[in-house]
Amino acid sequence: MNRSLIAKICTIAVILGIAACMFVIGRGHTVYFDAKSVEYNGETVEPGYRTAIFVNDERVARLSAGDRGMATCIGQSFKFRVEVTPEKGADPVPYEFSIKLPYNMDGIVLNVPAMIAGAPQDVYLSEFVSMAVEVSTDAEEEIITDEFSLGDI
Amino acid sequence: MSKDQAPLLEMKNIKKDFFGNQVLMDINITLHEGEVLGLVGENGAGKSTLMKILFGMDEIRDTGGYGGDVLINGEKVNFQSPFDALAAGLGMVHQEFSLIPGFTAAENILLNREPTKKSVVSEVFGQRLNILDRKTLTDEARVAIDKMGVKIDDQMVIAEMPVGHKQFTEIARELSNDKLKLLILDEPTAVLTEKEAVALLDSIKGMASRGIAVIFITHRLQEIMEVCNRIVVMRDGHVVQDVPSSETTIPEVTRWMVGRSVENTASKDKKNAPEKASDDDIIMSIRKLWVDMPGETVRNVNLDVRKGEILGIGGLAGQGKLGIPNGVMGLYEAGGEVTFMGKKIALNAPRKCLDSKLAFVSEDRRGVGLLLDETLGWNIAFPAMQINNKFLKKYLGGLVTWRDEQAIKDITEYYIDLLQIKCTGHKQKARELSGGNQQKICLAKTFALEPQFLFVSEPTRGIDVGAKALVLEALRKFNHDSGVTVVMISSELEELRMTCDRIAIVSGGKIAGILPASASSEDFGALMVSMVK
Amino acid sequence: MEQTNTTTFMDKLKGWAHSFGLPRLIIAGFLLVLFIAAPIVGADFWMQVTNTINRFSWNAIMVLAMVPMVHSGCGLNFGLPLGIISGLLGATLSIEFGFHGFMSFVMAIVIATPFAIIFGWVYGQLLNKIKGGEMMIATYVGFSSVSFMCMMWLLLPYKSPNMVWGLAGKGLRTTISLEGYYDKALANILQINIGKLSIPTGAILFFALLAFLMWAFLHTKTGTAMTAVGSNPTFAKAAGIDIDKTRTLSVIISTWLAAIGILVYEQGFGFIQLYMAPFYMAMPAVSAILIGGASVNKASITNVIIGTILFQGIVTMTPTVMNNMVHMDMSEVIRMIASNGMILYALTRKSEA
Amino acid sequence: MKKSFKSILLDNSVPIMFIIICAICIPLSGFSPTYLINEIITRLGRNAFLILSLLIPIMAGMGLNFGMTLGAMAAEIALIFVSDWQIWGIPGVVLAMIVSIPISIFLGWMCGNLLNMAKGREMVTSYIISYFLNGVYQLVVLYMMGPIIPIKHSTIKLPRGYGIRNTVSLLNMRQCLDNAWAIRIQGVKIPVLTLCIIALMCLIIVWFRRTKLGQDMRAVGQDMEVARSAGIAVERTRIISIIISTVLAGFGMVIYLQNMGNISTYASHSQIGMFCIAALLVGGASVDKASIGNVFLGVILFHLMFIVAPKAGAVITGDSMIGEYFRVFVSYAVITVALIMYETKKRNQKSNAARQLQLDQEAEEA
Repeated sequence: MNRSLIAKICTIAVILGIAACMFVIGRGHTVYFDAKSVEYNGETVEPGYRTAIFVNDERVARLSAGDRGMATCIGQSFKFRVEVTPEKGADPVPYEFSIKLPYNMDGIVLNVPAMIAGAPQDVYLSEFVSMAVEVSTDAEEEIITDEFSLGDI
Repeated sequence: MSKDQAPLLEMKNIKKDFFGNQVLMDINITLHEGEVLGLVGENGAGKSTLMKILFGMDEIRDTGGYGGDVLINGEKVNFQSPFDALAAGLGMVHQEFSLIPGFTAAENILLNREPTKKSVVSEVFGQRLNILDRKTLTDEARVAIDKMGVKIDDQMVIAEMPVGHKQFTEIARELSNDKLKLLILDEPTAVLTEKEAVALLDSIKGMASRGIAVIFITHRLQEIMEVCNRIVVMRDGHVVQDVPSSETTIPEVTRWMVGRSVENTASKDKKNAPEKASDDDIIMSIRKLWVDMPGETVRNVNLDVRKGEILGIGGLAGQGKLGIPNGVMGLYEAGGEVTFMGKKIALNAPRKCLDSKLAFVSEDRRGVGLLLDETLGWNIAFPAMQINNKFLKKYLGGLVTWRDEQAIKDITEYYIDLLQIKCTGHKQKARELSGGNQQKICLAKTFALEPQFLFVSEPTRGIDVGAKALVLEALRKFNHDSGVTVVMISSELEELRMTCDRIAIVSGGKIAGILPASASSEDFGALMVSMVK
Repeated sequence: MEQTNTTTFMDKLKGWAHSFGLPRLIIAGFLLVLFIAAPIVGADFWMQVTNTINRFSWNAIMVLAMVPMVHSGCGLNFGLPLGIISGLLGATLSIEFGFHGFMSFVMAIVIATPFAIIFGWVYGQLLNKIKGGEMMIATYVGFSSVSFMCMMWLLLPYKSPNMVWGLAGKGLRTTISLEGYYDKALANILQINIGKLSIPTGAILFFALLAFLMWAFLHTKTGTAMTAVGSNPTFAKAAGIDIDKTRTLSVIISTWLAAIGILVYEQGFGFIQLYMAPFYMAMPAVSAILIGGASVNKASITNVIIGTILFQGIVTMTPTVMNNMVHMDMSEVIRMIASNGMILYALTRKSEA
Repeated sequence: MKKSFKSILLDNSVPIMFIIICAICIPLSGFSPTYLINEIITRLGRNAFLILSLLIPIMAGMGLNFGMTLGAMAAEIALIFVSDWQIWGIPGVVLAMIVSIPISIFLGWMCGNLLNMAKGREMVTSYIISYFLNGVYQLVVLYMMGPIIPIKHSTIKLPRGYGIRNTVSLLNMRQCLDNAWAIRIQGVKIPVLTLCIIALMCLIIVWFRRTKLGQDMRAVGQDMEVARSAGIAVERTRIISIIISTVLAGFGMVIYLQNMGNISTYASHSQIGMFCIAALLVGGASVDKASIGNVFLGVILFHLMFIVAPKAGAVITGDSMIGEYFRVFVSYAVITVALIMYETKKRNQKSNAARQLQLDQEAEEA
């Protein structure tokens, strides 16, 4: 085997390696936060009066009880901070979470009260199933193969 | 140069035929290191075929290879491509430049042999992604230029160079090959000014003194005499002479070049015949004609053609004999004055010439002479239809002019019979005919025009012997029976001497002289090389 | 014995296929399959035939417009939109001047003619300056002129309420209905109806007339010269033909035919389409003539007729047959691949370099 | 040799014309300088890479590569996959580029082979190839994606179950390159990373010109026969140049689409070749000569015209469509003019030889 062939194989391997790496670190997830009551260990865990979710120090959702918020995450390790205001006017209580998201789920629902209560993953995490799949009611889309579009470039 | 070791190049009993047409026979040439060999001969003598054999050109192999042996340093070689020859230390400078116009001299000298530096990327994607080492490139080019001994600017772009420098760049390219042992120069001085030519000759001497053998092909015998150790004269595929240059003279070489045993057959009947015409009856006079025909440039030609004669125009290839008819007939850009039967003929306007009853059979049969994809009928009738309104039917009081297929068929069949054209009928496509028959179609086409004056350019080029005689006979007959003045241009002197009354020789784009057909070969030969440019 | 027979037959078939060209064979075969498949999958066969004939009558003249320029060696006229614009000017001006019915069609032709001659002449002069690069530049001349006219349709002071935007009161609409003008002006002449089959005799006769005139022209002295120019320009020059003039003439004829072609198309279609509509009209015409057996430098009336029938046959048949068969309308894609593939095939054939 | 003022003017007539058009239109349009600069920089980041992909075939003498559309198609297919795989952000962009490489190489190889069969009319052939492959692309994307090529997400699939929707959203990688390291100077957003990638590409092109392959390409571009006789593999070199161009066009298209934030599945690529070529020509390039400078000047002038023309047209004529049509017209007209100038230049060079001969003879007589 000559050098150049080895070099070529190495290059292709490196590129494939990068691609594989991208698959892992670039996998996007949509994370939904539920501030809903949940049954855990026979008890009902109630959400606080108001739950604020922070990802990268940016508030992505401010949820009243029963609300659902949303954030996106690239990669599988997801860190976020929750500030729960138990009663109206009370001081918020901060919690930090760092979880591993399952790779094959596009949409993930996290139940915040359950997480705060320290429930295991199968309790607080569930897959989000898009309703659009079943309700594909939108009319047959017309395919525009317009060849002289004046669109923006 | 010690003679006891094997000679650098030895060609033994080289034979070559193109489809049964023997072009080289028993060629034996030896060449030693540092020797300069002058190779002379008329066009078609076989010089270039010989060189092609030496270089292993595809053309030779595609046409059935060659006979005999080529030995280099005593070892038999058979190059599969010019690159093999190059690797073995052979170099050749062709007549046509093979240079990239937008590159500098240095870049051209080392074209595709550029020194490069390795890089990481080239490990992966191959050698071609090596970076050019411009400094080494320039240095190596300079070395090659120095070897040549002629000063040219290595950083100058080819497109901006005078032609002479382009030629030197070509030579330097061959010299940059370190293994170079044998350099072949094909008419290198053709494009050089006098001063440059002298410089080149000096450089050849310099190369020889460094042990490089040179084969020098040229029509300028003076130069041959000056630099060559030996002279090889070729004629009709044979080596007729191989002598040291010190033992011969220019007139002798000229005689060897053109001299043929056919001296007596030449215009047997013409010798006794009285001159058909005299200078009192000039049908066409050409003054100060220049023609920009690539490779056949005409410069300042003055020529008078007598009424009713057959005038031959001869000369070596590339000297401009073909430019004269092409210029007069408006196919290439021309300037000057042409008077025909007392009237001036507009140049660069083919229609005007044809309307004045001039006609032209082009040397470029396939390119200019024929509609290859049309029928023979079309080919023969077309010019006459367009110029003389023949083969047309008129309808609606002349408003509609309709092609008369019947008349076209008749005329075509008439000429097929007359010129014994071998074909399947008047509907055959011109492309399908053989060269000789195509040539006859070209003649028929012009005959149908009923001209008073006919230019015929290279009428026998590339056709077999039988057809040759027929074509020449047809021309003579046409001249004799219809009283048409014919100017025939040909590279084959013998053919001119057999057919023509007078022969003008073109050299260096100019008329070098006009001789009767009965003049001796040496006289013609001397004229041919007199002003070679 | 039988063996030899079959081989010779096969050889013959091969030779014939070779001269006919493989892509052409595929397209013809495809159309044949469509025709056979049509009744099987439940498409109305005579309806399909009627459609094909109709579309033939709309498009044939634009395909015919390719012939003169191919003959004079200018290559395929990708600049067809220029002629179409002359036709559109004729059409809109005829309506603007208040002509109705069949008269509006005649006047459209009359008005379009001077435009076609002027545009064709200018275009011809341009093509003479750029011999060798005709096709690419023709394409872009077509595009530029169409986009230029887009501005003009908005700016020119057209007034006819049938043509301008209702609200603004100026600027031409993108589609103008020809009802009351020359809708089916030719098609209705001598129309034959046999059951479901209907033949627009008038339009076909009109094409036949133009095709005959074209055929006749190619048999005249000038027409012969044009063919010679295309076949070997140097030969023609040596025979005293003014090449530039001949080429210009061919361009003018081609442009004029394109103008007439679009008018005939409109009378069949029933609408005038403005703005970007002429943009890609050259492509179908170019590929139609190539499918018919023409090459970059050879074309005949037969090529036009065969090509238009094959091309339009495919365009009309594929959607219905495909839809009935697999419930998938792939016609647009097939048309695109077939027509552009045909042009590509013609461009890359070595013999035509 | 010093060029006369007139010849400089003539050589640069297209950029000068555009400067004049822009100079007239900018005040009429009434856009603020900040807005214009912002737009120009956005478009520079968006388009420059695509236009750079045109340079190499020009170097190899194959003219304007209308076949760059093939690269754009490859990129779109790659992006459709990546968005179906839900790979977001910069990793998505990188992955899309990697996925586009094999598709681009295959298409480029095919295109190069076809162009070798049509020497002397590369441009019109590459132009038709782009149409032909647009048909094939639609066949693949409209009919084969879904049943044959697995596409999971219904958000990009047509409701009928096969084929891709008209628009594929790239919301999750929208401007991810542009926003990384982006800085704002007085309200002007500068997409530093994108510009760095473009600068890197320019360096690579400069480097490439200095390689043996680059030198070979220039040689092939100027005289195929000479190059062949010197032992350069002409056909192979030409194919390589088209492959490189296609791959680069694919990368460029990924950059372009991440900035746009969505793919118009059936329209994005169709006009991209034309606009890129027009921009390059506006920058003063010609069919046989183009530099990196031409690319940047071209992007700036062409897009400046593109931004201001509709508004200016509306101000002049009172109809906003006029400006829209005007800019389309100008794009086509620029290409037309450039092609005409190229062809006439070729012919002029031939007739100059005759002039010289006449002068020589006159000189000789004098």
